[in-house]
Amino acid sequence: MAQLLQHLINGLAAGTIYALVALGYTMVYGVLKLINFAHGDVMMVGVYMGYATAFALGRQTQKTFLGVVLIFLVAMGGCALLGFLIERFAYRPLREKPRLTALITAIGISFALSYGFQLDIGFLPGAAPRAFPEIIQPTEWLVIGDRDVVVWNWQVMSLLIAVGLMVGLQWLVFKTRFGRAMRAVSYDHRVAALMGIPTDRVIAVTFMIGSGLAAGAGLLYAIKDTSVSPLMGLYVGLKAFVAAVIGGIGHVPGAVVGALLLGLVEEFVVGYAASTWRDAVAFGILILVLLVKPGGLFGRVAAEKV
Amino acid sequence: METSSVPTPSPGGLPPALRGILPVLIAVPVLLLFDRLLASAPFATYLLSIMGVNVILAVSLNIVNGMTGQFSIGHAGFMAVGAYVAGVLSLSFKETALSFLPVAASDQVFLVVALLAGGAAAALCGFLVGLPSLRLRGDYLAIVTLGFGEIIRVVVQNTDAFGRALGLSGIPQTSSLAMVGFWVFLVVLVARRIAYSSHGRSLWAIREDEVAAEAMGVDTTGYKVRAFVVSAFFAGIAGGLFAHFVPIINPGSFTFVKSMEIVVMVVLGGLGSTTGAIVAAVFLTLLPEALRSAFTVMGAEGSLAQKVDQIRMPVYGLLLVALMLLRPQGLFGMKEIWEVLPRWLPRRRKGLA
Amino acid sequence: MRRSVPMLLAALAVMMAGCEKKTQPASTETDTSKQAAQGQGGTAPATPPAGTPTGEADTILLGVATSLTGGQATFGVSTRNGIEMALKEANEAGGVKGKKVAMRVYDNQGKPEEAAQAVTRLITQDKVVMVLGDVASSNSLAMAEKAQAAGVPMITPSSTNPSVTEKGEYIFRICFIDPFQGYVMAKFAREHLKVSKVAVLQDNKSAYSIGLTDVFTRKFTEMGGRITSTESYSQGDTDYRAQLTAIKKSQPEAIYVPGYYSEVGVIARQARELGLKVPLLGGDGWDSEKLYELGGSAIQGSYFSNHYSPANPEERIQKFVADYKAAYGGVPDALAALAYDAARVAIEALKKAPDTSGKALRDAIAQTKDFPGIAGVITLDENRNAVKPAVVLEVGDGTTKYVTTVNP
Amino acid sequence: MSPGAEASPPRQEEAPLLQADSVSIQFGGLRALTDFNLAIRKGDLQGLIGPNGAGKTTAFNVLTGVYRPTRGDVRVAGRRVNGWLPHQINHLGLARTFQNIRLFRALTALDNVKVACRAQGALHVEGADLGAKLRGALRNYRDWWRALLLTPGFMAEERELTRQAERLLEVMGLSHRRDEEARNLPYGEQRRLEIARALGTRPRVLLLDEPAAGMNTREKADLMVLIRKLRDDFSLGILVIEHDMKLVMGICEQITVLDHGETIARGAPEQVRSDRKVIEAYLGDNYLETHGGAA
Repeated sequence: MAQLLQHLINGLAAGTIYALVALGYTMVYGVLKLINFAHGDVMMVGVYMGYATAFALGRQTQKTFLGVVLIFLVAMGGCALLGFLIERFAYRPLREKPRLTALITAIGISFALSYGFQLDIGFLPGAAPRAFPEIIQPTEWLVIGDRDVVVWNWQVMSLLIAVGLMVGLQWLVFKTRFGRAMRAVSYDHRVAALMGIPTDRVIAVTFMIGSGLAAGAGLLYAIKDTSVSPLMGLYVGLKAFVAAVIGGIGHVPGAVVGALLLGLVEEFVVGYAASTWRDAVAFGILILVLLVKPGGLFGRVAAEKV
Repeated sequence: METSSVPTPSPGGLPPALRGILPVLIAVPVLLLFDRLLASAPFATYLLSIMGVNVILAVSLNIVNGMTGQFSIGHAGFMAVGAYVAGVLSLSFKETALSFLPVAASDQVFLVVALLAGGAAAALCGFLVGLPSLRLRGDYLAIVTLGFGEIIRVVVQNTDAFGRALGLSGIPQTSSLAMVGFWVFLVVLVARRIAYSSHGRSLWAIREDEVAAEAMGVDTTGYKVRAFVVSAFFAGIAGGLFAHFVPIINPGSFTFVKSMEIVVMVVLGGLGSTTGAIVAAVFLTLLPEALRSAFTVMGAEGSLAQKVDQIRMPVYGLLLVALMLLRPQGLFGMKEIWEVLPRWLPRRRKGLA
Repeated sequence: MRRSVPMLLAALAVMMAGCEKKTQPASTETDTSKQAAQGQGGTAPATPPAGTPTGEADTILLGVATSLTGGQATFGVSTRNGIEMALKEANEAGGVKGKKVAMRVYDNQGKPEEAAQAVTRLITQDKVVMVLGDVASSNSLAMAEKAQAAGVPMITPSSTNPSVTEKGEYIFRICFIDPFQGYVMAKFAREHLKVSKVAVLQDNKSAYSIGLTDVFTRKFTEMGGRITSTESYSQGDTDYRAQLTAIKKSQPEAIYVPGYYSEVGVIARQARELGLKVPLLGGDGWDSEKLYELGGSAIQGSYFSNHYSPANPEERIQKFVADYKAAYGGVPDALAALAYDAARVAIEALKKAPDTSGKALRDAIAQTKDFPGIAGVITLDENRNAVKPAVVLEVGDGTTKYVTTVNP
Repeated sequence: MSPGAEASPPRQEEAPLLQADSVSIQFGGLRALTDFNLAIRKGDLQGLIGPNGAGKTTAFNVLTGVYRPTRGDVRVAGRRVNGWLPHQINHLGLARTFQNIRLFRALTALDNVKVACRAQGALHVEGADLGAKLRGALRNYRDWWRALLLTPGFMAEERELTRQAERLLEVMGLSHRRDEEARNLPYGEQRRLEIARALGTRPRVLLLDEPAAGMNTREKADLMVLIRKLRDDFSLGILVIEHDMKLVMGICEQITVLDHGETIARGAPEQVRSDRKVIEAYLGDNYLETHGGAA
């Protein structure tokens, strides 16, 4: 029983991080109908930014409240900028081209980032994983029995942050002027442009929000698993993408549900079945969901206009 | 590749039954001669073999990604299936030979059988992946093929018969340059003949407009599945060849990164252009080698030459981005080299004048 | 078209008939036919290698192929440094027979096909007389195939999988093998730590880890211990809580984690976080300075088997450690020590051998006996493996403590 | 043709080539088409009109199998084809053009038509019968072998395809564009190429979706003549969606008027023109002004 509870907590903790990354995929897909393969790698860059900031702050300052806020701000801001640059120079010129072109570009950026960061030339960090500093002193938030079940402060914290961000995002999309513009662009960006909506700006801002979210998620991830490596983006990104597709890509609550589902399923497969089959299970679920419900659990397949 | 320039249109005045296989009849002795000439240069042989395998992979992927306009990024998965099936077969028949043939010839027979088995297994996987998932649209298909590649890796890693993480080693090194060349030649021939047949036109039609193709009576799902099967078959063959000259295979050789390398080749060459895929595969295989040699000759021992390997993958990424921005149709677009070159040459001459 | 199907079947039938006929009477000559078969594909070991005559040059070239990029790049870098240091020292001491010894290094990117390509290039293009490498066994296997076929001796400094030297009589190894290392930890756990219940967490992506797990499990059970559970992860993972939670339920007294330092450090942290306080046990894959950074205080008090201890007070070892620190900064890990030893064994063979032909070098290496290496005294047995003791180290605060030596 | 298509007398004459029996389709809550009825026989030339968003193209899509009807049946050549794939329905003899031209843009004009010719000449996988599907698939794989080996039969087939396609280009007056890429053709010629391509599938019923869109008066006049000629030469049944009232009234013998997915009128041109509902729903909507007058 205690074990089950612990698995549940682990799974939720993993799921919330997937969810935050998945939200970025879903948002970008919503406005551009583009699978931003580079999303996970943007996240990785954000984590390295946070890592560098933490170092610059030094051992003492990085643990203060202000220090943590600063680390998050730098990483999220830096990533928003990176997202903006990628959108501006790599995706925008391709907006009217076939969708495949943008997809290939996204894959190219993903490669350039994840492998570029493995170089040890100049400021690039090199391939070896590094320990992420404990910017949040881990303390036990809840202990049941003789440490049978342990819940840590950062687990609660990341859950709260994740939920907060999701609610915020939902509010942004459905209750604000900007959200309305986003939805209009998502529906048909050409028509939206004709209606006087600044399409370029809406898409750019969406990208920036998505990238900033990714950086935040990445930092929570790094705090959780205490290490940073250039390939982390590929792994987490892929899983988050799977989660977004399972939930129905383009659908905000769907992404969250898909991510939590994936986190829990992975946890339980490892905990109770064969841990060696975990990655196969994730993709197996993906394929199954796509076959049964091609639009994902919540998404709808838009009938192609003929 | 040395075989690529053999054009498909066959000369007239031949017995029609012979015409279909004439290029093969010409190619085989040429390849054998080539093989003999390079017998004393193992490195050239190895490099050309790797190049040949890459050409087979690129040309076969081009059938799906280029001609049919689908986007598969799990080609290394099919390659792995072929490599493992052929490898396991060869390992278990290592001690066996055909009584009525000299040993060398019998080895070649076994190699071909193993390759065909690997190809068939890969084709079956292509069918299984293709059948359900081709109903999905482009980007979803991409992710399913990617997932397929990952599942293959997990399966191999958990199967003792496939050597798990260590992989298979001690596979007989029976592959030769002639054998690789022959398959390169075959895949090019098949790709060209498909492209110029009514089947190829149906594939092009699907690439151009799936809805319209369907409305014009093209069984789009069927054609897509068949394109996948043919493509996977040759990827399996490439894997089998790979297994027989490296001659060790392990899951690390067939990752997502390998799939992406093949995609880069196809995109660089031009989606839909067989010769483009060949040129790009040759170029990208030789480029690191050439740079390395250049650095070594220049005396930058070690450091710079190693940087070549380091920066290869990020450069591939940037290359893809730059290509999509500047020349999204790739080197040759949908055209073949002989359709494109004449148009380039006069322009350059004009530019010089 | 329809005609071709029966024809195909007939051809197949003929082939199968031929097959069966051959196997029985041919059983006596399979060996020779196999030999010939391999000779057909590559070059038979009997034929002299292409790169023999390098006499006129005033340097002798050694080939190194190791992984300088990819996940295990640090291992490759250590290997290269160790070899480089040995060559420098040899050249400062006058070289071999008046000639300088140099090396050419290629990166195999951690992939067997690149390793095979690199070694082929070394042998046929650069005409090296001997090949050194690699760390990862699958790469060494690919290299061994090519080196054996070309008749060029190869020494692997640190590939512990037994199958590497089984590739032929030109392939040598100067470290112990996986079965021994697994045995060492099983023995240590039973006799030194006196634990009887151990859980295993293996890296399913690494042949090395799987190999150690198999042997450890067998030996530990033979010695009367019990494996409470076996879980696995994949290299590159960062979240091991699910596995560790499952392990925790089985209440082991120690956890055997025969993986690489890059994952082990994080595993240790998460184990402590979940309230698992038992020591972790591991193998030489742990050996890297990064381990202390990644594991922090969580990894302290854990044990791993290794080839040597940099804390060993013996003078030549301390000199090696000091020299290495001066040249590359940082304490040399076991891979650097082994690479250093391998290069010195190679140089010794070059000195002893009458010429630099593959056969002469092979014979010279095979005679290596009681060679005082940094990582133990090296004597090669008839299977071309070194028979060496292993040390067990305890992880401390940013350093390791020597605990005990286990002899074969 | 005889009016009152819904109550077609049984067995007296052959079944309609294309028939819709109270077909309805719903997207989520939106009823795009309600109780749609239609019957087209050989030699028919019918029109389908209605204001924007009336469901005309939706009707086409249901008939050709792009959408599956929520209720009701579609029959082609007497067979119920609900749930069939578009290419299967096409094989029964139903071909169409598209409102927003959907040519295979990178292929030559000739190849565009050859794709259609070939597909029709290939196989008929009819219905969802598994055995038939397997047989069809096997035959298809054998066809690929023939193409790979360049068998004489295959070569002859290819020549025959080229001949057919060239003839169709000639009929549509496109012979001079034979080797031009479709995307490089002028607009009007692209429209005609689409018709040529549709004819390549050897249809018995042809559905034309706004064939005159974007044409000038003169081209429209030519088109009217051409459509009639096609019907006679190829003995087709034709259904035209058209915005241009003049064109529709000019050539169609029977007209169906849709509004908000419902059939509000049906009959001969004069009948429809004077229908009160039609005028209210359709002609009343500033339509006369914007389109330069119809009647």
